[in-house]
Amino acid sequence: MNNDLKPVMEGIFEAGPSPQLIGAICPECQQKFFPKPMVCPQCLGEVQDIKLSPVGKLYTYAILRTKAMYKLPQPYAVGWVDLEADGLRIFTLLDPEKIEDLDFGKKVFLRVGPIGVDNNGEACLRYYFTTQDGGDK
Amino acid sequence: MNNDLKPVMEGIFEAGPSPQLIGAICPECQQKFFPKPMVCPQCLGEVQDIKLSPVGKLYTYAILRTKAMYKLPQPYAVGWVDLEADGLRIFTLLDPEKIEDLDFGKKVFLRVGPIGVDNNGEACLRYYFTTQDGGDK
Amino acid sequence: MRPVDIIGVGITNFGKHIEKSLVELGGKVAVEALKDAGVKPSQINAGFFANMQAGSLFSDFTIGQNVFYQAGINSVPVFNVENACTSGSSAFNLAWMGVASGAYDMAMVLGAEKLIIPNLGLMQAGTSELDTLEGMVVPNAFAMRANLHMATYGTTKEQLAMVSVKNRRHASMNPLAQFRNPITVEEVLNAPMIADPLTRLSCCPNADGAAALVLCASELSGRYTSKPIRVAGSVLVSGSYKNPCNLAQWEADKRASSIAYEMAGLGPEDLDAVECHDAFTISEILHYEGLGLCPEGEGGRFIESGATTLGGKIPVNLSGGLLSKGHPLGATAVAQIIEGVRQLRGEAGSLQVDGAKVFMAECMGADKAGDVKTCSVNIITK
Amino acid sequence: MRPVDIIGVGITNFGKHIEKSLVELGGKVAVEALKDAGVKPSQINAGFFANMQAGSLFSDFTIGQNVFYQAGINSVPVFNVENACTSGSSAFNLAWMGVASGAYDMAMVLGAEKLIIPNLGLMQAGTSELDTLEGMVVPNAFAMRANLHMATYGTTKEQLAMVSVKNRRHASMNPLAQFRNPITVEEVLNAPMIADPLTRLSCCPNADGAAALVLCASELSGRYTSKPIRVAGSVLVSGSYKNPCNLAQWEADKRASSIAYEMAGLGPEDLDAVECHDAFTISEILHYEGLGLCPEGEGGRFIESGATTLGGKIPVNLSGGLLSKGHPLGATAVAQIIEGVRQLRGEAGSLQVDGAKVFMAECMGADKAGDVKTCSVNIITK
Ligand SMILES: [Zn+2]
Ligand SMILES: [Zn+2]
Repeated sequence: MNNDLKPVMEGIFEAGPSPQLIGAICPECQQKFFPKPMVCPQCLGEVQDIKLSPVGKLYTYAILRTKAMYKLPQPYAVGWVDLEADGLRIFTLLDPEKIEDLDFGKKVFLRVGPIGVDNNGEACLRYYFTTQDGGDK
Repeated sequence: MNNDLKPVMEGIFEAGPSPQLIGAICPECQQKFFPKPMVCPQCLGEVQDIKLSPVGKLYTYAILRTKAMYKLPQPYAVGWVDLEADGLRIFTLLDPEKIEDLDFGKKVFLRVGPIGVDNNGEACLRYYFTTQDGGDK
Repeated sequence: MRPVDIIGVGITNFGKHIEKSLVELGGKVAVEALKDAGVKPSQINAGFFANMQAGSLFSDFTIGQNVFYQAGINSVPVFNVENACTSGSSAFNLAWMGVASGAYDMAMVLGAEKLIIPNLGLMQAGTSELDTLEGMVVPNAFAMRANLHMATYGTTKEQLAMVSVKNRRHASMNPLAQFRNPITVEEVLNAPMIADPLTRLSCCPNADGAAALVLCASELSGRYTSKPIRVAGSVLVSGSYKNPCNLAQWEADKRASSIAYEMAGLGPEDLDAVECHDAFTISEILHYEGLGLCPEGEGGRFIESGATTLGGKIPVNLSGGLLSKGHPLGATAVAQIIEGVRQLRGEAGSLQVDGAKVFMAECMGADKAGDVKTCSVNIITK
Repeated sequence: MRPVDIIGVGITNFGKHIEKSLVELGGKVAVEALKDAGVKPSQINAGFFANMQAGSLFSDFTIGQNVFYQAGINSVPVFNVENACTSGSSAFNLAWMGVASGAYDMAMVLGAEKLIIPNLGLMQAGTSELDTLEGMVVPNAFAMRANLHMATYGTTKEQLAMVSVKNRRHASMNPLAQFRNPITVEEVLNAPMIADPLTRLSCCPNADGAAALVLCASELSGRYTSKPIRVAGSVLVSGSYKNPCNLAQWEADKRASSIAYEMAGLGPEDLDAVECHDAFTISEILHYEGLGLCPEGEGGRFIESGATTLGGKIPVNLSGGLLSKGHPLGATAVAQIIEGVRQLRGEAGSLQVDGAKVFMAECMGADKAGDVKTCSVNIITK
């Protein structure tokens, strides 16, 4: 893990051997969110940081074949993943090494790693989900 | 006169020793315009090119002291000039060499010369009015 | 709210207008719409200008005033409206509200865009959005929908390709469309892949273009035209952004169209022709279902049945759609409505639907949270 | 058209908000306005978002949806409106029309802008305009007016400087203003020259900021507030672009304010406080005359008389004006109206005008053909 690299956006995930996405929960209505909203869009009250489940199920995906922004690999894949433990469907980059393994409903696992560059053109960490269990866990 | 330079905008003036601005007249309502409009804004009909009077009277002016766009001189002056023969008040760059001579109602004369650059950063011809009669006439 | 009619239209071809500025393109259709309506510039009480990209591409602003100025329209309120692909229909909705409310008797709606620019790049939702940073660009947003629709309902990539083929066939009869040569399913499938299953021929091309129309209180429109076209329903909504999102169905389409049907007192079975936002082949399939033209999940089989082609049960995108015309964002949704005006006036030439009386224009723009930021439905009638 | 009230407001300080994005700034005031109005996000039937420069500075678009999303406002129509410095008042005028027409019961108007950017440069009318190519930038457009006003009416540069001095004095009592230290006429005159007679202290600085308000049909507003503020007149006009232009008087101000006075059934003598578009010192002088606060040509002597200072006959720019607050374009005209709401609610603290009942906000934007492209006047009453 390149610990000197910045995340693609601050406050979105914790890197390290067991990465986790940082979402939020509204203490009032118990709704969870990712990314963390400014306030709860129902109650307009403060929300609290929570760690989200690092395991999900692939809802849908796509593979972009053309030249990519942010020096992402060509091709690369993205998808929506259901974090069933949290009741959230979230958008994510998918493991560029595992594009051929993608399938609807497949179990996927959170990773954080150095992929592409940020808005300043600097190499950065991105979260992504992979079909491969284990890894650096 | 640098004949190899392009005008700051096409179709606005004729350069040469006795430069003239190219305006337009509506054959229907006899209204004159500068610059040439797409159609007469009253009649919506075609307008015809005309040459405008190269002599005017200074209505008002200002001198910009800060760093200028288009590599215009610092300071430079601009103003509105009444072309009394045409019944038109037009906006124009003023002779950067004659800034100290500017005054309300003063008689001014059209020139075309190499001043500053165009939107592509290339040196170009601009029209301007000067307080000095004669010149290259 | 009083009834409102469309009494005049003006439009450029969609395609390359390298030699003309945005303001010139706009001025041209403004004059054309005034002449078509038979009104003077001074009779227009308000102007609504739609454009999306001139700020970022040309650092331009308050462009509407410059455009209307060219056509002699001055002094009156002028608004510059942006709403992604629905910029034009958002301007239309505001102008309709202005005339319907009695604030204005006559208003012009004008959309214009210049997109034939070197190195334009793929569209995305803004570089401050997390989704964009994680790789969301417009083509894969739609590819994810296409993949899911195929997996869920058995839609085939051949059926998706048929949308491009049908729209090109229509475009071959529309002299204002950018691409007019017929294409085959094989050509669509074998074109360079953008995001599986969407090839280059499954994605709408860029274009320059402009379109304008004149709205008039119905109580006055008889003075100007014998063929006024009534605005029977005008709706704009934004996404509900529910989580979990449903990427196989467009809730915004359903919601907007059901409001529009109710305003018009009509239903999908009453429509004689539809223009919808076919930015990608899958979009048109989803719109069939969202607008109630066919049941949920049946979009693929619906295009295959021929229902949406000229002569079919409910022809969709007779203009050739964005897939053939290109997508000059600010002009797009105004042009869609103008297609309807031509159909209802009986001026659509070889694309005419016999006895067309009811027309719908649908548009949609900008992805957010697995939903759309804006969706418009307008129904016009004879 | 039915009566419309303002029932809630939210506003940031104007100045540097480097750490916050445009969407965050906007979201913050949206939530604040909802809470101030005591309404839920789902009660808002439409959102009108005003911004001018985010397209050219950040390549951003359909920002309003992102902003309103943060405050839980979704599904409803959202419009993104640009009209130079009057972007905020244009959005306000449309929202007012929407509620007045009965299309919406409640609407939010929100303006936001981020301008604290390195190397922003002088504003100009667009690089495709001949005037810009011939050297027109905003400061010399106003310097030409100042020089002409001095030559025509005997206005002095000291009188011009008094506008900055007065507005700074007001700003010293406004914790939301960017520059709050008092300044003298000498300091204004001796500041670095931009375009004679306008020095750096005669020109409004840039700022980041956001402002929001909630409009509600008057028949419903009593449910939410005991202090509804009535929109008595709302007007937007564009320039008449007459040639020859008159640069010593603002015809658009006269035209817009006379319509607004007529809508409100009021005159200049009824006003208790005014916010106007003091982008430059000369602007405020010209607005005095254009709005009928003093006779034509008397603006210079009017400021010198003290009439427009706190405690004077008709206080102008009690907030400190753009000269002290800065000018976050999209937010500016919304913030002006909020200043009035505070005055009419009696919440203006040490800037309070005793018994204020009638307030006017004037704004103006973008030069064209020696005229302005857009001018707004709103009158609100208690
Ligand atoms: Zn909550
Ligand atoms: Zn004429």
